[in-house]
Amino acid sequence: MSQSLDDLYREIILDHYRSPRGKKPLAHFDIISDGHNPSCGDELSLEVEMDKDHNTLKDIHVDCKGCAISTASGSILAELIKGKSLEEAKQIAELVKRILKGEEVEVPDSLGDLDALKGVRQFPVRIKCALLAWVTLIEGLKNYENGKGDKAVVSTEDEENKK
Amino acid sequence: MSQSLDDLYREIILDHYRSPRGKKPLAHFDIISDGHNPSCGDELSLEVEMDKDHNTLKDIHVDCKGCAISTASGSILAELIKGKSLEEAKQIAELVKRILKGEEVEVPDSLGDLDALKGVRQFPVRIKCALLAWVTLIEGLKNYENGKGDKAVVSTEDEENKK
Amino acid sequence: MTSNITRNRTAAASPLSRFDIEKIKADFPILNETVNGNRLVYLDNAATSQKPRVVINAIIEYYRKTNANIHRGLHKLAEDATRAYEATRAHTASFIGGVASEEIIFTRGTTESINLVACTWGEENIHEGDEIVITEMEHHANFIPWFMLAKKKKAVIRRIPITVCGHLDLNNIDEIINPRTKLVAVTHMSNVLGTINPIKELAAKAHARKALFLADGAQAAPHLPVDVKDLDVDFYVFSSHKMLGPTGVGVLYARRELLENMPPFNFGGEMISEVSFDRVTWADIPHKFEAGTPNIADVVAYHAALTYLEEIGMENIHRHEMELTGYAIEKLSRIEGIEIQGPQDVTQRGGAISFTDKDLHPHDISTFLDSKGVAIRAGHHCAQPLMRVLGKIATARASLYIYNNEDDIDILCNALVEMRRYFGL
Amino acid sequence: MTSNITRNRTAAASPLSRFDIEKIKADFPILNETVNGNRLVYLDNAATSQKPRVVINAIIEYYRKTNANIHRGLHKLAEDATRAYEATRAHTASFIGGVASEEIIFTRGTTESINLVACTWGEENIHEGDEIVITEMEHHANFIPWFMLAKKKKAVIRRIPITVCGHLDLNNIDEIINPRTKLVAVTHMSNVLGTINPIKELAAKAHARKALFLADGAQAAPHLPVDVKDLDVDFYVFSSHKMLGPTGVGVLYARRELLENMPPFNFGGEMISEVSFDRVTWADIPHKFEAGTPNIADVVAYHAALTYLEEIGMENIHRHEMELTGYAIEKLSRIEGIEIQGPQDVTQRGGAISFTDKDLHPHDISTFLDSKGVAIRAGHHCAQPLMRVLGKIATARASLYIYNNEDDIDILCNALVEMRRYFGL
Ligand SMILES: Cc1ncc(COP(=O)(O)O)c(C=O)c1O
Ligand SMILES: Cc1ncc(COP(=O)(O)O)c(C=O)c1O
Repeated sequence: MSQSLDDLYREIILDHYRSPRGKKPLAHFDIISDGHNPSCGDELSLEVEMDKDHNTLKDIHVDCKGCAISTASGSILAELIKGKSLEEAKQIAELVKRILKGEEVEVPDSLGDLDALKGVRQFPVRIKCALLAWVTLIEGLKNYENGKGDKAVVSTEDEENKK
Repeated sequence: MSQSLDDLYREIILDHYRSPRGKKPLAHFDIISDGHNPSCGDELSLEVEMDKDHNTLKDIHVDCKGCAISTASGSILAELIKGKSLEEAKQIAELVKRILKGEEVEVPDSLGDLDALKGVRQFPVRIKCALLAWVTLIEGLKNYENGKGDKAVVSTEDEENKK
Repeated sequence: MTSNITRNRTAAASPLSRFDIEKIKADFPILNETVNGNRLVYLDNAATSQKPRVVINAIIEYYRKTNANIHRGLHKLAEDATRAYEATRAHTASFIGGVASEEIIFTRGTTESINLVACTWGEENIHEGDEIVITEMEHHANFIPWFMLAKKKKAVIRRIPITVCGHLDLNNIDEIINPRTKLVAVTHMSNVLGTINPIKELAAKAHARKALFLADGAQAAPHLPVDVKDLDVDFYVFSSHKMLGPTGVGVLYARRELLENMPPFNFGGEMISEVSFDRVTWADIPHKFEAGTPNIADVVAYHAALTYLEEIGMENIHRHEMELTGYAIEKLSRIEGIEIQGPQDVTQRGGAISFTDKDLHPHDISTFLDSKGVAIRAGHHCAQPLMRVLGKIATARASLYIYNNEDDIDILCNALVEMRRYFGL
Repeated sequence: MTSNITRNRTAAASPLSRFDIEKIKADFPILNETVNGNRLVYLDNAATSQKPRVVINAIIEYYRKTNANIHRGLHKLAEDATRAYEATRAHTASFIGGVASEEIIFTRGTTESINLVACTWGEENIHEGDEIVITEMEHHANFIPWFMLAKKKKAVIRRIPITVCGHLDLNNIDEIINPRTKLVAVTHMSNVLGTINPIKELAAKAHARKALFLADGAQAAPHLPVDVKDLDVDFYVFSSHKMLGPTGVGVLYARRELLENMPPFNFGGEMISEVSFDRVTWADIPHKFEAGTPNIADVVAYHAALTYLEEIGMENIHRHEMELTGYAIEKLSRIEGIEIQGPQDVTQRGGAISFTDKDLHPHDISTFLDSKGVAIRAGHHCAQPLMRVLGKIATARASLYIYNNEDDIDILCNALVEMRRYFGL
């Protein structure tokens, strides 16, 4: 099953892990959200700067203290979400959740890197790692839309709670 | 192992069970003691009339609501203890306890029926049944010697407690 | 063995042939054992059941191929063990009528399940003057936890009496279950009388008073189809060891909202989300209630027991036991001196058959039967309050399961006849 | 497997040959399994140990020949089962230094043993302002029960800090254990750092303050000779599953006077003497603390685990693990990027070896090692407070037992070297 190890750590994942996107902290941001995964201790912090239209995610910063999977997943998020509208961002996050739940979903070419997350499904305990960045994003966006300026805080355990 | 069944229910035991001695309630008694075995519900009540010398167990009545073993053991007690001195009675009761604990003891001919209780040792859960009458007697004698006129009450569980 | 009591049915016509008892017997290695020189006739199933080969093998397999600690491990064994453990949870959830997996908590047994409810839900919801309703036929496990809780909280225990036939006496039920009632806790099937109680009806009465309902399924889950949603109970508890599974595994079913609001029971690993020196947050259900390393191997093997039962079919098991109970009651009641406790109508009772002999103490009965290889139980069956109600110090109890047949009953009855001769009666 | 790190001893000179590891390995069926195409190298023993054939067979034998419910039965199976169950109790009592059988209570595991003490002794003896002393290296099982008890009783938790080397820092011990102290609860061996704590010394300090002492022996009882009388502890707790025995069995040792004065834990069958609708009296110890049907089969089989350990000899086991731990620490510390937690001196520590990689997260380490058939654990090891003290979010942990040898360590180390290459480090 070294094959499935390569399936988990696909080249794309390792690439994102080694040089994560969105590393640079933002000077200004409109959304800040902290996520963590209590069962393994991973912590992830996410900042988003919104465009003047209050609808486009202009820039994004992801800071992840975690494993290769959570780091890569956060990096993929930073890359794909940048420049997207609120609605698009939420749709992508939901798509990731469906992928990780094991649903058979087509990944559009434009979101190609998400395909790399499919390998995680064979490693049930690692799914929370891959989810971390995305549930943190969802919580941050929700807060923003509700007009709350405060920091969103989420844990992957809460997420599971709602399943 | 029907052989060991016959060992438990020896002829002497069955004889005592079918026609228990000491059945007749006493008109006067100086000692009254109640014993019970909570784990199986057996109840035994014992009355002793003392001689004028305050030392001889002149007459004895045993009323047992229990199994063949506790009934027979009570009947053997009634037969053997009648006419004995306080000291002798206590010694016999201690001898029975030692027999039932599995110690190798010689039973004097005069106490021959006690030998029949040896078969009980192969049936660990029945040992309490055989003990019931004797611990009830011991408690009653103790009470009498301490000059307490009140009823003694004992349970085989307490007895085990002290082991 | 020849029968000295005329058999009232020919083997060919026996409806017991609906499933093949010989084949089932062969699945249970212990039934080939001899006891005191006789083939073992095991009629102590209400105490614990025997285990089919598939269950024993599941334990072996687990320790030979999978054994690891669960839920936190990232290696293959740990993942396999976790999956197997959680698969039993899902299976248990479907076995009792298709509830959610998270609504199933694994405990050591029925006793611990009830204590869990008393220490968590009970501790928070029972207050001074509240009433807890039980029945006169409860096992100590479904009486003492409530008795002690009531004592601590200055609450009141009310009890539903029984009729002379061994049914619950529901004449005053609307006075017993009243607006002060907070919980009604009733055994689904009595381990002494065999009585099957009207759980659905009683649960509805409890709910009409806004009380919760706990059913003790220790004797029912092994023998009847159980659908906790249809019964509409709030808590349902039972033990693996009485239903072909290993010892050391019990089940607590409770509705999700209840579990979510209940505080944890034991504290330790696996049941927390986050811990610092000043703050602790609990894991989600069901894990919140399973502190420490659980009885992994036996939970995994319990799966095989459930599968085995389902393959035979709970309806078929129930029917077989009804028929065999009828046969046993009929034969037993023809024996001089023997008196049977509990309902005689087999549609209203299960196969735990208590009886007494007018001359002999149950202990002597049990010891004698054992010498013939027949295992029954004698005593108060952990139901001392019921014994007082019945006016008995103890009873003898023969209790049936899927591997028992008419032969076993014949051997029991013949031995009882022989016993009376042996004791010169 | 060829080693890319020079072996510093030749096999012939190895003191590990003191007992025959190959022979021992052969006793454990699971060690023949392959995982992801490689021979299983099981180094997750601090989570749970594997089981030798004799233990597995004891379970099979029990279910095939003896299975019955205990303590009340008068038939042969019930008597045999009771005898076997009680024989394990006697064996456990002798295993920890020859205490009385009644001083041994069977539970589900260490976690339940500690909860039992907190809910019974703790509930009655801890009051507002009292202090409970624990250490920074406790497993959640020996922290959360005391934390919750202290919260409920408005008592205070004091903690003994650790030094940078992973020992207890005893500099302020006479201030931490003080006249307000009612209980000191300390792990005998840390499941994260491997540290062996000075239990005897600490118990003496507790007793000097009239406080009681509980030692968490979950990691010590499997690996060291333990004599609770010599250590002079009041409570000692451990789990069968970490010492070659089945899951679902734990032990609480407590001094007789303590047990006699403690109220019961769970309520139900087997733990009572007499019950009426108005009054309940408890059975004697140990039964008072074992409500309901216990995990009979696994308690019976635990006997075989104790015998197996004793046949090898706890002194020999300790010596073997000391040597192998030394070998492992030496090899691990030579790998670029790997940092070992806890004491380096093998005379002061056991074989639970936590390490981190300066670049890789423990989860990735564990997943990678698994692909090579090497089972270790990654995470907080149910010791989140300790992780905060160490400033780590998680560690990787390799933990040794009697069946591990230098080959296993070599495979681990080679895999770690390969791992860094794989991740391009
Ligand atoms: C009706 C009933 N309730 C509860 C119990 C207790 O079950 P356990 O001993 O498995 O905890 C039993 C079994 O003895 C029972 O028959
Ligand atoms: C030091 C220590 N204490 C307590 C425990 C809890 O043991 P169990 O899970 O068997 O209850 C463990 C094992 O994980 C441990 O290592």
